[in-house]
Order: sequence, then structure tokens, then C-alpha cells
Amino acid sequence: MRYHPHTEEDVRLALETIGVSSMRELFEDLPQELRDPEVDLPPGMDEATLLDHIRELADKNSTRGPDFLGGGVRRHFIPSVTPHLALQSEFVTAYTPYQPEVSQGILQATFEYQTVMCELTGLDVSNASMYDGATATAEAALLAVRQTGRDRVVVSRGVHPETRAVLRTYLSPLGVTLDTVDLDPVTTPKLTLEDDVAGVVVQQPNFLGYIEEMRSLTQSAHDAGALMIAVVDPLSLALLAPPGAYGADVAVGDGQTLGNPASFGGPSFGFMVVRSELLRQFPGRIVGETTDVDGKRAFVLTLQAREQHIRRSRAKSNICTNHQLAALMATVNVGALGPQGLRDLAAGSVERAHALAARLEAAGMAPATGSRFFSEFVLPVPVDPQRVRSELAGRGIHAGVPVPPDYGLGDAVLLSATERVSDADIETLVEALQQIGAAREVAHG
Amino acid sequence: MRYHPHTEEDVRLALETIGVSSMRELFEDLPQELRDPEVDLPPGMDEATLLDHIRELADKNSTRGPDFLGGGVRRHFIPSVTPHLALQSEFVTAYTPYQPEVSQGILQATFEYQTVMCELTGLDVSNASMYDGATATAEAALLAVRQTGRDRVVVSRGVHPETRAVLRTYLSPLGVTLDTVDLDPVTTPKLTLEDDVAGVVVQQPNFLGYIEEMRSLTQSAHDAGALMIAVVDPLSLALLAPPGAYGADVAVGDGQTLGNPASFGGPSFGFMVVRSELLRQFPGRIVGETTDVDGKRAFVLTLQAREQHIRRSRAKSNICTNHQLAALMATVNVGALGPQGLRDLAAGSVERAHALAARLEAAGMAPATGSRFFSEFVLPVPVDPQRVRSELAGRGIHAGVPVPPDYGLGDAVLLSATERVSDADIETLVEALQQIGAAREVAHG
Amino acid sequence: MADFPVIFERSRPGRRGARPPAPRQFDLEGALGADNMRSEAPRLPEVSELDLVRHYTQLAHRQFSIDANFYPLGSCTMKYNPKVNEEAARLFQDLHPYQAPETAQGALQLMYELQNDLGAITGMDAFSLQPAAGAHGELAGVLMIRAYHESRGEGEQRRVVIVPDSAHGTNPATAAMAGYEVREVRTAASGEVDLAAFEAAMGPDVAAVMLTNPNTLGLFERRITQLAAVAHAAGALLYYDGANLNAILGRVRPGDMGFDVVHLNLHKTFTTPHGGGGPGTGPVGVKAKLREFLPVPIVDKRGDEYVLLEDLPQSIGRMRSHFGNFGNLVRAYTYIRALGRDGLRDVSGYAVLNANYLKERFKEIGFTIPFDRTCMHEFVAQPPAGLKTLDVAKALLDHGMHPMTVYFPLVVKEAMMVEPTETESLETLDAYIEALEAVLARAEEDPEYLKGAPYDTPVRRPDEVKAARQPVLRYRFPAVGEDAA
Amino acid sequence: MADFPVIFERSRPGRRGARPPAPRQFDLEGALGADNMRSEAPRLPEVSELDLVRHYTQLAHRQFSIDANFYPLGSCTMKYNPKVNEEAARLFQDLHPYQAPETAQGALQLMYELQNDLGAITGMDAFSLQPAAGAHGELAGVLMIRAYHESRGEGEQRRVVIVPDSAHGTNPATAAMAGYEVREVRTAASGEVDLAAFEAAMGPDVAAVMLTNPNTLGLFERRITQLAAVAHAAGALLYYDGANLNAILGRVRPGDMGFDVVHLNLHKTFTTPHGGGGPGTGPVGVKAKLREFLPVPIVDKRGDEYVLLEDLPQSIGRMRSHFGNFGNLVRAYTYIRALGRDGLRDVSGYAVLNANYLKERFKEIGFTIPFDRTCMHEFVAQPPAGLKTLDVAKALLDHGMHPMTVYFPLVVKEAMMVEPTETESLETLDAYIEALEAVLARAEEDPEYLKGAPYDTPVRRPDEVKAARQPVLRYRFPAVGEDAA
Ligand SMILES: Cc1ncc(COP(=O)(O)O)c(C=O)c1O
Ligand SMILES: Cc1ncc(COP(=O)(O)O)c(C=O)c1O
Repeated sequence: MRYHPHTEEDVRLALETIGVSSMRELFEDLPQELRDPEVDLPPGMDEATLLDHIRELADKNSTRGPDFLGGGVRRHFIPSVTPHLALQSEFVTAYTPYQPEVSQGILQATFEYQTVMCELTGLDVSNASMYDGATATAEAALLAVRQTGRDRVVVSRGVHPETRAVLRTYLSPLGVTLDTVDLDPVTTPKLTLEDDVAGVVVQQPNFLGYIEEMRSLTQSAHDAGALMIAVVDPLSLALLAPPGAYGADVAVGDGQTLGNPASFGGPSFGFMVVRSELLRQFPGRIVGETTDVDGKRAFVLTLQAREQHIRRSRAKSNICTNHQLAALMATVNVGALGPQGLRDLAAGSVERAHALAARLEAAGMAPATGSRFFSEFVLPVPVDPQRVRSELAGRGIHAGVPVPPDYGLGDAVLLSATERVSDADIETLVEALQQIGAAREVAHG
Repeated sequence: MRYHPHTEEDVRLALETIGVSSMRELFEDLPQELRDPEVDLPPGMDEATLLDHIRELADKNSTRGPDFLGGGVRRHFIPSVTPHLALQSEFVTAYTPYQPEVSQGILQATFEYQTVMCELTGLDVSNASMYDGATATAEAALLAVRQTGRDRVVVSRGVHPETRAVLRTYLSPLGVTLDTVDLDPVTTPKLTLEDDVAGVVVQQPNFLGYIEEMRSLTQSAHDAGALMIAVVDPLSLALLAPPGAYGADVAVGDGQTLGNPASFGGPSFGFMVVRSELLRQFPGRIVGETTDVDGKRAFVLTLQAREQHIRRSRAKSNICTNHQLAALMATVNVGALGPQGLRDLAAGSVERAHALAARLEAAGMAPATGSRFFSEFVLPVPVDPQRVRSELAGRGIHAGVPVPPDYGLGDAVLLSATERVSDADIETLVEALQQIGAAREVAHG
Repeated sequence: MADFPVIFERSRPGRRGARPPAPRQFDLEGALGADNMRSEAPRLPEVSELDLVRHYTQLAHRQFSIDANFYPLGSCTMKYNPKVNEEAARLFQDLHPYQAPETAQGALQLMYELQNDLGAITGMDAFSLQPAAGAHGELAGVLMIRAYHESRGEGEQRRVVIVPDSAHGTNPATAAMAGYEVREVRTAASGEVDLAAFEAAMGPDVAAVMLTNPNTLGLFERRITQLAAVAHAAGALLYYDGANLNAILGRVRPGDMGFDVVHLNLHKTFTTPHGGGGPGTGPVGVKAKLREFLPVPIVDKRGDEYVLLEDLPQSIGRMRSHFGNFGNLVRAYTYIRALGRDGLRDVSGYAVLNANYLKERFKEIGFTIPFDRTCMHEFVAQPPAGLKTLDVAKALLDHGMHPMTVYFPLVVKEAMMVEPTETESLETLDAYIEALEAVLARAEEDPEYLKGAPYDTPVRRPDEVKAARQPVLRYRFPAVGEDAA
Repeated sequence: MADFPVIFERSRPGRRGARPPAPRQFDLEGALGADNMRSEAPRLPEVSELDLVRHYTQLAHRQFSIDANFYPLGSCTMKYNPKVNEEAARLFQDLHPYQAPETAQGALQLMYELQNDLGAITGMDAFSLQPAAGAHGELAGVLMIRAYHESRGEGEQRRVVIVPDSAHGTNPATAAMAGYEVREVRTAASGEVDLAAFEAAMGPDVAAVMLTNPNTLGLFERRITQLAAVAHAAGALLYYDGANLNAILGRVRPGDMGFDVVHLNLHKTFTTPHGGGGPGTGPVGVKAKLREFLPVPIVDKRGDEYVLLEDLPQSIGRMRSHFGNFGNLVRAYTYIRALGRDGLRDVSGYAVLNANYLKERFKEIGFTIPFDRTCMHEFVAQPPAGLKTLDVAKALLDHGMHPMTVYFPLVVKEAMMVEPTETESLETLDAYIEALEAVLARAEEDPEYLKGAPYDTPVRRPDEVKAARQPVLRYRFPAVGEDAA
């Protein structure tokens, strides 16, 4: 395929205007000896052949069947109207809104996004989006370090393992220490912290699906003069107390559950919302409201002095391109569902997850239902969790995110539910688990 | 689901403004005894449940696998850009462009469509579209009757059987006689017609895929003072002589092959293009160019005095809503492919069809390749053609439109090819035909 | 500002966009015969994919639509077209009409269910989904009536179809296409069919009466059962033009009112999009006595299998190719099953509520309602004395809102036919009123203003007379040498 | 004209749009604990589906885009984003990152192939597809360089990253985030890195040099191999900012020029859409000596099976969750395979041809080219004496065309950075010139005109100072009693 429009006549005319005799001549600044390398790529394809090839690849994946996968990414109902509106090509093919006069579409939608995130988290200021929940959390930790001038960050093991990994990546080069602590609503409802702690990072609900004591933990952080960074699932905030309510200083998380497809893990978007006091240290783009020369309301990128293109090496972050379109998807989706619709999604998921847990117990399995959980929980299994997931996949069931060893729970998988799980799906899963021996042995052991 | 926005407060306010106390009161003009009938319908569904139900239905159909189906509908390559542009919601959710100031999008696109159809057919004036090829043909026959004041129409058996059926439906109530004639490029290259014939309807390529002698047939029609109505496949006109070139008075046909999905047979669109002399008798909407008060080029619906909303019972047709969006799809698709792309589609289909015929012969089958064919031809089969089609379907192959008995060809199927047919597809089909006994027996018999 | 270019003006010789698979070497002349082939290539657009995208994206920006603008066209039911319908239709778009029926059972089941759903909604005994639009459904319906009379030996005798003077143009046009004379009956002061005139018009030569109820004035024909009785007594059949069904969904059924044949406009009542003029879909339903005349094919169920009945001996035959506008059948079915029984009943309730609310507000700001009583889904108004409907309509365009239907029905001078539909919020209706008020106020101050309106649209008051007097119906390529622009 | 409403202003209590399945009866408080739950509902929009559609459709009409407007932003490569890419991405959108790998082999294969394709295109030995954007790729790259030096015991010693003064802001910002000091080297009169200054800046404390080639002036660094030699001689590594790769695709490869690490912007060179600011995608590639430091996960092939390598002992670790912006990986792969080897080479050819053609035309109409020689994919210009870049840019908006990048790079006063890309036709470039000519002419006649421009846009010259001085960063709900509007 070719996407350039040039005819031979065009090329002739252009070369003549430029005053060169061939296109090769335009590349004479390139080192002679390095020019025109052998590039090992197949020849191009026409669109029909190309799509056949891509479909062939797509057919090697399977996505249908009962779905109990979670671990931070869930396939909730997304109304058809959401992608229809968010993916209008005027939004999809626009650049960052540097010219506000012709970018009010993106700018206003982003202002609406910022408002939605403030309402969900109960905090004051949202930026226009970050890459994902993990990098947003890392940026939040860096913000805490800048704000407090301290160089230790405490993270709960309940924070998503991949998020903790990204924290490590971002903090180590700056010589910031990262301590991982184990929390337990019963044994460790609060923390005693040294006064060199810049920030405490806790996820609610935690990676395993359980509810943390955010109030007391926030208290612990503040007692030590540290910032409290809450990592939250935005959809859960339709039901759960917003970070602002328990005094968190920063709320971060991944926006996938607000209306972006799973897309094999990306792109979704990260969000970051803070108390106004932290605005000066806040990374990322922000849209603000103002008026134009005629007194009309207008929206613009603002407070850019924090950003790399102005502040360069002293910027609050190097982030430039963010995840605007995914944030727009969430904004439209929230508008499509409204507060009641969001609440129904969250409540339906909680109910389905508890129905699943009850059914598993009834079937002689031992889901960890000791502490409160939201829409996901741990099921110990007698065999390698990877194998459990594969055996289920072999039966057309998508379930069983393996619980990483560092949780010390032995062989176990995560089971998650959304409002879309049917009773039949639950039966199918339970039966399959029994067939692959997950049940019996647990019952015995 | 519900699509109305009314809150209880809205209802209260509205009723109060209207001055009634309940919504029931608004329906008091309805006959008391007939009000509020029991309507036997299931309760509504939420969108997620609804889509599951629709997907269940969709899963009971199969569309993939080698495709040799034709009979007037073919699944050619349609570039992704075509539906993306034609199905923009500004086009999809607009009404007929009665207010030109805010309908230049549809109006100009229709003007472009009319130009495309004139170029393809070599005739002077196109309307904005008809329902489909069959109704366009019937309207053309009625035009011939109006124009000549005669009451006999001659149709070749080579015209699609469904089109001939529609001709019957449209002509009989008006007392117009419909004669069906058998043509054969060899035995019947021309016709001798009575002078009461209003129009002669011939399809090129004919329903079975073969090339007709349009020049001599047009001569025969004109000799009798009848109009020549050519039923053509618009895509074939990338290669074949346009009706205007052999003197046809009217060109009609179905536009599906120009870039509309097969969609189980509808919607596509019908087109109708005529010599300017026939304009006064021309049915359907037409867009014309003019200028606005500032001297700018503008497009409007024009010559509406022919239409039902002005002329009522003396209108040239009762058509009102046409198939604008499908015509727009074709217009965009022609723009996407350009003359070379269209030619490649047509040429590729012809080549693939001839490759298939050759391979069948080599495999001991006897495709009817005596006369010239385009991208479709007849294959006699030793068993009920319906069964052949089913047996092939059972093997995941879509092929074998049964040839209707009135062609007198005995058991036979149509095989058609598009540019998308691969050599492997051909082998698969040939093998399958052999397995189901199509080959051997024919070879013997 | 230069003219907006037509696609042909963006064309450059040899420029290409999307490319299909390159055809293999093949002797086309040999296969097709040189003199069957075209001698010169058609002059079609040669543009890059990007230029194509810019062209049609910008054209879309030069078009009003339901999705961007309030669009209260009377008689058109411009309600919201749910996006889920489009999603559903996509799942069926690759089906071929001639594939083996056993590989299309889901599609056939959907059609079968829809036939039954439409029967239940209208109170008719059987449906055919074939017709492509309202007018096409009318033709199918009147042809069935014709076949019915012929089957009873009254084909010759019954030459006339009665239509009210308020009827939509397609009604008389359809009757004529079916070979009938048209007899008009006038509208009474009540805005309904004049019963006396109706009885006078009725006789043994009448084949059918075509009615729209509520009628095109947005008023319910209260004497409908009497009209039916009169018609049936004379041996005539009653035809229901379903364009206004939105007003009575779930409240009263044409079948129960005594109609023998109905057509529906799925592109009005059942949210299949108008597409800038079509495709529509106009299924026809009949009472049992007309079942055998339905156009073919019909979907039937034999055991668990769905089959297409192609040859019914008494059928009027085919109305078109294949099975109708199937893509729209999927959309309509999706809509009906989304709302269900109660949801459909809500539709008429809120449609009528909105219409009456808007009617009251029209009166408040000085519009006249010629037949002022509780209306159904729409109403007809007239502008304040001295103002032309056309001018007011044009001025509305500058407010980003689409005018109502103008100068129809013909029985009302300066008619403005307004149908808000149930999917509009009161805020939108109020915004329409504010826009109209602003227009009237401007007109007060400056009488010239209205004549010049609109001012902010891509083009303004195109010269329709010139368009008709000197028709330019296709792009004219500049002669060689001439400049394209 | 009233302000365009924000979605919250269209909201009405209790109004609903799309509805999910109704949740079953369940004691939420019992399960979650009353004091873990929120006490009041968030104030989110309550609108009907139609009002939502109108709102975001109208917002889309208030937005310039590649699909509707020429958009020659320098350094952004705003080329046509093929629709087939979107079609392809849709086929993978339901995949879950944690589903069993054997049920996602097609996705993993695509990633594996893309890793190799990018390696072949850049001349690097290994790629990670993780980074989410260019700046994110830079961070991954510099962290690998850091890990490399640490592995050789030079972590303490090498504290500095060298960047040219013409570099994009993300380069120094990235170096700082990776814990490095930034040392700037100036641009020579040739518009290239000043070799002498470069040698002076180089030393044993230097960890890396970050270069863009062609640089942000659109000029190719002709001494690149020398620069590489100098850096390597001092033990520093060479980092390639791939934002400008479009200029040299298939002509010369970063790997061959001596770069040790590169990041690519798939949202520039490889047509994944910008989405109004993102998501982008910034894969990083390295030479063999850095392979072990690549961020995880990496896709590898074991027999016929594609596997994700999660724990590589020397890896810098994870840059983000999951496998990167997979949806964009599908788009980029689709684009690369569509064009193939020769097609990609054409890209740079026509991109450079368009840039040089437009540069000549800029000169014709009176713009200054500070470093005037054959440019690559873009060039930097300055407006005629006395005119401000900002004013000219704003005036362009009235012509329906997007301005170039303004006031970057910082080394040029009143900089206008223009990148037409290969997908634009000469007609479009000429139209841009005509628009600029019109602007200059108007400015001649009426000096005030430029200050007031634009005139036809939805808003005009918003007050950015006010926005920053009195930040309003979210919608403020009217206090109860107060009016929403
Ligand atoms: C009352 C009435 N009858 C019939 C029709 C014709 O329907 P269609 O345009 O679908 O042919 C219309 C549509 O405008 C109408 O409003
Ligand atoms: C030269 C250069 N480097 C780096 C970047 C940063 O890329 P991104 O915005 O994807 O983070 C850009 C994008 O503007 C750029 O132009």
C-alpha cells in the first residue's frame, strides 16, 4: 500500500521548484557509506491481503466465554454510544490542543474529565491524564519526594505487583528508598513510620480484592508528616469512600474500568488527582477555564511552567504526550452511564463476586472470604495456578490470575466478577474447577 | 432500555403547561373500547443483555470460508475508509435534504454520485437513487410506457429472475403486457419486434454471467421505436462498453457491487440513468447545481414537479425516500478506489472466474464456457442444485446459486468469482465438488 | 471564499487511494471480446486516501443531522437512532442472500420474530418485510387490495381509491401506480375527515380508503370506527399509512380500528436512520383475509427450521429483490426488543407529551394553531400574521436548529408541521422556543432581516428557479485547456 | 451567542442514558462495611443518550484534526492515519492481559514480529515495546544507559547527559528524571551541533549524549559519525530520539550511525493516531551490549510458541503495567506490513520532497529560512520582518488550516517549524501558501487585522494569563439556589 499522493508530474514539479534533479539528491547530507541499508522487511501488501493476515493473527486469540479475569483490568459493559462518540475522527486525529481556538473540543472534554475525576476522588485538582495507573503512582511518589524533601517511600504489598515494580524503576535512580510493608485490617490496621518517609502508597481495594483501612492508614501517614497516596479503582468509587473523604493527599489509579476496552492491557489511562496545596509540584498537562476577547468562556492548557517544554530539566516530569483519548473515552462513558449507571456496574460486580464466592464454598472450595472484598478474591488451589488458568482456558473459561509468590499464599488464583457474569457462568466455572481437581483436594486438605 | 429523557419533574412541568393532569388524558381522542390493547411482546432488555441476544442470532449464521456466490450480489473488497466516511453520523442521521443551506453535505455528495453514474453508464442524467436494481428496472419499464404511449414490454430471460418478477408486479396492474424472450448471441443476436413495444429490457452481463450482443439488440429495439433499457452491473462497466456507447436509452441496475456490503440482500441501491430527452418522464429525486445569494455554488433538489409531493396522483412515481446512504457509500468507494482500482476489481474478478472455469474443466467437470462470460458462469450438476449448495455449505464453502428451472438447463448452479478468490479457494471448491459427486457423474454423462 | 470543491476538482491524473489486489496477467480482450469493452475510461475521481477523507469529513460538517441538531420535521419522526442498532447491524452485514439457508438461520429467525412483533404491535395477522420504504409499502398494500377484489370478481368494478385532501403525496401517487383513480375527500372544520363527504364519496366503485391516523394535522380521527364501518359496508378495504404510528404505539392498534392493510415506516417509528434520504423500510401487514396475497418471500418456521416461502400462488409477487432491507430489519428488531412492550408504550406517551408541550409554547409566543385541541405526536402551526413560514424557517438555521416541515399538509396555509418526538428533552424544546422568539423579535426590529436569513450557513438561499430553468445535473469537466477551478 | 455548555450544565437530576444490567438485591453495606462506603453520590452528568450524542458531536465540530484540516505541526509528523489500522486494532480490543498466553498467541506473535521489524528498520539488535510515549521511551533508554554504566562500575563517575540547545524539552527533563545532570551544547552556524563545543563538553563524567537526527531544525547532522566516535571514545553512549525518524526511513539507520539506544514515536512515524494528546507509544531499541537491560516483559519465541519473558535479572524492570500500548502496536504493525520495505523508503522520500518544496514556496512569499539548505522532513522559518509568529499563526486559523509549531526550537527567534509529511498533496501545500499570502496581504493593508485574528473560530484569543493567575481547573457547580447557567 502507499499513502502518499504524488504522481510523476507532482514529483517533476516539486523537484523543479526545489531546483534538484532527483529525490536522491535530497539525501546527500546522509553519510555516503551508510546510505540505503538492506532492511529486512517483507514487501508491502494490498489492504485486502493485509486484513486477511491480521485476521489470521486475531483468530489465534480467543476472548469469548465466561470471564472471571481481573487483576486491575475488567471487561465491564461499555455502551455502544461510548466508542461511537469518543472515537470521532476529529478527536482521534487531533494533536495536543496547543491552539485553543481550534481545539475547544479536546480542551472542554478534558476539563469535563478533570471534573469527573475530582468528583469521583473527592480531591481538588486533576491533570489531563497519565500513561497508566502504574506510572501515575510512580509520579505520585516522586511528587511526595519533591513536596516533603524526604527520600523514603513506603508501599503496601497490597499495591498491584506491576505498580510496585514501576515504583522501583522510577525511584531507584533518584536514590529514593522503597519499603514494602504487609498490611492486614486486623493485625496491621495502622503503621508506625519514621519521619524520613515522604509518602505512603496504599491500594483500595488492594490487588487481591480486599478492603483496606484507609482512614487509619492515612492517619499513620500524616502522623509521620508523609503524604498519603491512595491507589484506587475509579469504578469502585461509585460505592467506596473517596480518597478525599479519608484525607488522602493524592489519588491515582488506572482508568480502564471506566470504559476503555481491555486491549491486552493498553492503552488505558492513568489519573492523578491532588489537594490544591500540591498544585505547584503537580506533573502533567492541565486544562483551565478562562474567557476569550469577546468574553466567551474558553478552555486552554494552563500552568505550563511546570512542564518539560518550558521548564526543561527542572520540569516536574518529562511527560509530554499523555493518554487523552482514553481519558475522553472514560469521560463520555461516565456521561453515558451517569452516576446511577456507574453505581449499578459496581454494585452488580460486588454482588456477582460474592455470589461466586458463596457458590465455591458450597461446592467444597475455600475462597479466602475472611476479610471484606469488593469484586475479586483469592481462591487457594492445590496445583500450580498457571496450570489452573490454562486448564480453565482449555475449557473456554477465562479465569484464574495467579497470585504471585511474594504474597506468601502458596498456590492461589484471583477470581474476579463483573455485572456481566451469569449464574450459568458461575456453574460452568465451579464445575470446571471441580473437574481439574481444584475443589476436592482443597476440601480434603 | 428507554431513550426518552423525561424525569418525573419534566412530566409534571409538561402536564402543567399543557393543562392536563395525566398522560392518559392526552389520549382521550382514542376510542375508549380499543384503548390499551394487550400487545404480545417480551419485556425490554438492557443493552448488554440485548447485544448478547443479538450475537446469539448472529452466531447462527456463517459467512467465512471460500466464497463463490454471485447472482447479482458479490463480496468485493471494500476499503476500510469507505464505511468510515460514508457512515459519519452527520450523513447517517440526516433527513432528505429539504433545507439546502444545512444539507450541502448530502446534496453535494449526491451531485457527485449522479456524475459518477453518468460517467459509468455513458448516459446524460442520473437520479439520486432508487430502492434496488429490480425496482429501478420496473420504473424504467414504466418510463418507457409513459414515453412511448405503448403497452407492451419485452424482457430477456437473461434478466435476473427476481427483477423479472418485480417487472410483473409493477406492470400488470397497469395492463401492460410483459413478454419474455430467450436470447442467444448466436441464434438470437437480434429481435424482431411489433410496433406496440414500449421498451426492451436486457441485462449485461446476463443473470447467468454471459455477455449479450447489446449493440444489435439496441438496434432491434430502436427499429421498432421502443426504448432500450440496459440492466447493468456498475462494476462491470469499468471494463464493458457503457450503455451510452451502444445507444441504450436507459441504464438501470443494482449498486451493491460498487461498495455496499451484501447485508443479506439489502439495503443496497438501484440506479437509473437516462438520455436527457427522457428527463420529463424521469422518476425520483434529482440534485442540481445552482448559485446562492452571494454567488457561491450551491446544490439543491430540483425538477421536483415530477415528484409525488408536488404532482401527487400525476407524479412520475410514488417514490419518496430512496437509498441515499447506500448511494453515498458507492460514491465514497468509487472515490477511494478510483478508475484504476475499480478496473482492478473487475479485471481481477474476470481473471479469477476464468481460472476457476479452466480448473473445473481440467478436473473433469463441464462448466458452460461456450459463450463469453464475465465473472460468473453455469456449472451443470448431476444432483439437485439446492443439495449441491448445502453440501458445499457443510464443507464451509459458500457457492452454488441454483439456476432456476425456467432456464431449461436442468440441474445447474452458478459459480461466481471476485478478485478475493485465491488459488487455494479454487482447489477447495473443486475438491468438494468432486467429493459430492458433481464431477465424476458429469464427466461420464 | 472560494467554492467548496467537488471531488472531481480534487482529482489528479494517476493519483491513487486504496488499492485492491493487483489482478494477474490475463487476456481480457480475448475473454470478453474487444468490441464488448469500453474504449475510454470513465472520468472518476483520482484522489489520495487523505484527500478523500478531508473531502467527506468536511462535507459532513456542512450537514445538519439528528446527532448534531434538533430536527423536528413533522411527519418524519426524527427521533434518536440508538448506536446499539448500528452495532447489531454490523454483525450481519456480510451475509449473502443466496447462501444456503441453513447457514443463515439466525438471520431468518430474526425476520420471523420481527414479522410477529410487528403483527403484535399493529394488531395485524401477517406481515411481509419486503418493501423498501413507506411508499413502496403503500404500493404493496394497494396491490394486495387489488388482488383481493380481483379474487372476488370485483376487480373491474372497483376503480377508485379514496384519500383525504390532507394525505401525504405518496398516497395518491401510489393509488395511481396501482392503476386506480383517486377520489379526494375534504377535511372538516375539526381537522378530521368530513364524514358526510366521506359517505358521499363511498360507493361500489371504491376499492380502498387510505388513511393516516393520527392524520397529517397531528389529530386523531375520532370517528375512525365509523369510517371503517362505512367503508366495509361498501365492500371497500381500509388502508393504514403507518407514518404516524409513533403517536399511538401500544395505545390503540390499526388492526383493532378496522384497518385491513398497514404499512410501517421502520425509519420513523422504529429508529432505523434516514441516511439523508434513505434507505427506509416499509413492511406491510394484513388481516387474515389478505394473507395469501402478501408479497414473497415470507419467512416461516417448520419445526426448528426457518424457511423462506417463495411461491405462494395468490401472492402479488415480488416487490423487490431478496428479502427487503435486511440491515434495517436488524436495527428495528434491536430497537423493539430493547424497549419491549412497556417501553414502546412509553414512546407514544412521551412523544405526545412533548408535542402538546411544544404546541402550548408555540401559542405563547404568538403562533396560530389552526386546529387547536390536544394533538398527538405532532401539530400544525402558522406564523404570526405577516410572516412567511419560509422566512421563519430559514432564520432558524442560524440558531443551529432545523426547521419544522413547511407547507405541508396542503390544507393549511403557511403550514408549519412540528414533530419533536419523545427523545427530546424539555430543555431542547424550550431552546427551540427561545430561538423562534429571537427570530420574531429580530423581525420586529428589522423587517429586512427575515428576507436575508440565513446568514451563517455554508450557503444562503440557493436559487432554486435557476436550478430548474437551467438544470446542471452532473459535474461538467472543463474542456481541455480550460481551468478546472 | 451563549457559552457552549459543559456536560454538567446539561445534566438533570434523575435523567438517565445507557443502562447496565440491573444489579440484584444485595446487602452492600453488610459486605463492604458502611464506613468504607461513600456517603454522598458524586455529581456526575445525568443526561439522555441523545443529549450526550449532541454534546460530543458538536464538540467534535469545535476541533481541528488531520481528517478535516491540513495540520503541519513541526516535530509532530501529523501524517494521514490509515483507517485500516483502526479496523485491525478492533480485532484485538477484547483481549485481557492476564488471559492464558496460549489463548493470546496471535497477539504475542504480532508483538514478536513488530520487535523484529523495528529492529530491522532502525538497525538495532533488540526492542522492548513497553514505553507509552516518546518521553517514556527516553526514560527507559536513559535508565538502560545508567544500568549499563553501573554494571561496569562507572555509575558513580558518569553523572552527566549532554543535550544540544535545540533539543526537545523532554530530553533534558528525562535526563533529570533518570538522576543525571544536563550539559547543553550549542548549535553551530550550520544549524548542527557545534563539534568543538561538543568535544569540549565530552569527558569521563558523561554517561550519554541525546541527539535527534535530523535535528529539530530539520537538518541532518552531517558529522554524526564523528560525534559518535567522540562520544564512544569517552566511554559515553549515544541516544537517538526517534521523533524525526520519518525523514530517514529506509535511507540510513540510527544503529548504523553509531547510536546505542533509540526510542521511536509510533504515533508519529508509524501512523498511530495522536488522539488529541495521546496515547502514544515509544518502543526502545538497543545494541546487543545493552540487551540484558531492556525493560520487561519482552516477547520471545520458543519453538512455535510465543512467550513473555518477565524476569531478566539485569533488566531495568518495568516501565509500566502489562505489555505497552498494545492497541497501538497493532496499528503500527498493520502500517509497517502495509507499506513493506520499499513503501517505508518512499515515506522518507516524499516527506523530504514535500518539506523542501514547501520551504522554497515559503521563501517565495517572503519568509526567512535561518538555516537555508536542503532540509529533511521539516524546516524552520521566520515571518517577514515586523510580523509576530503568533499573529500569523492565529490568522491562519480563519483559513481552516492549522498553524505550524511555533516558538520551537528555542534557538530560533519567532520560530515557525513546518512539517508537511509525505501524505499531503502539492495542491494542499500550495493552498497553505495562498492562505499565508492572503494573511500577509491583509496585514499590509491593515496592521490591526493580525492582532485581532482569528475572527471565525468558536473562541478567539483566550486569556491565558487569566487562566494561570486565577486557575479554574474543574467545573464549579452552582450553589443551591444559584442558576446553573
Ligand atoms: C404520512 C406519510 N406517508 C407516507 C410517507 C412516505 O414514506 P417514504 O418516504 O418512506 O416512502 C411519508 C414520509 O415522508 C409520510 O410522512
Ligand atoms: C523531538 C521530540 N522528542 C521527544 C518528543 C516527546 O514524545 P512524546 O510526546 O510522545 O512523549 C517529541 C514530541 O513532541 C519530539 O518532537
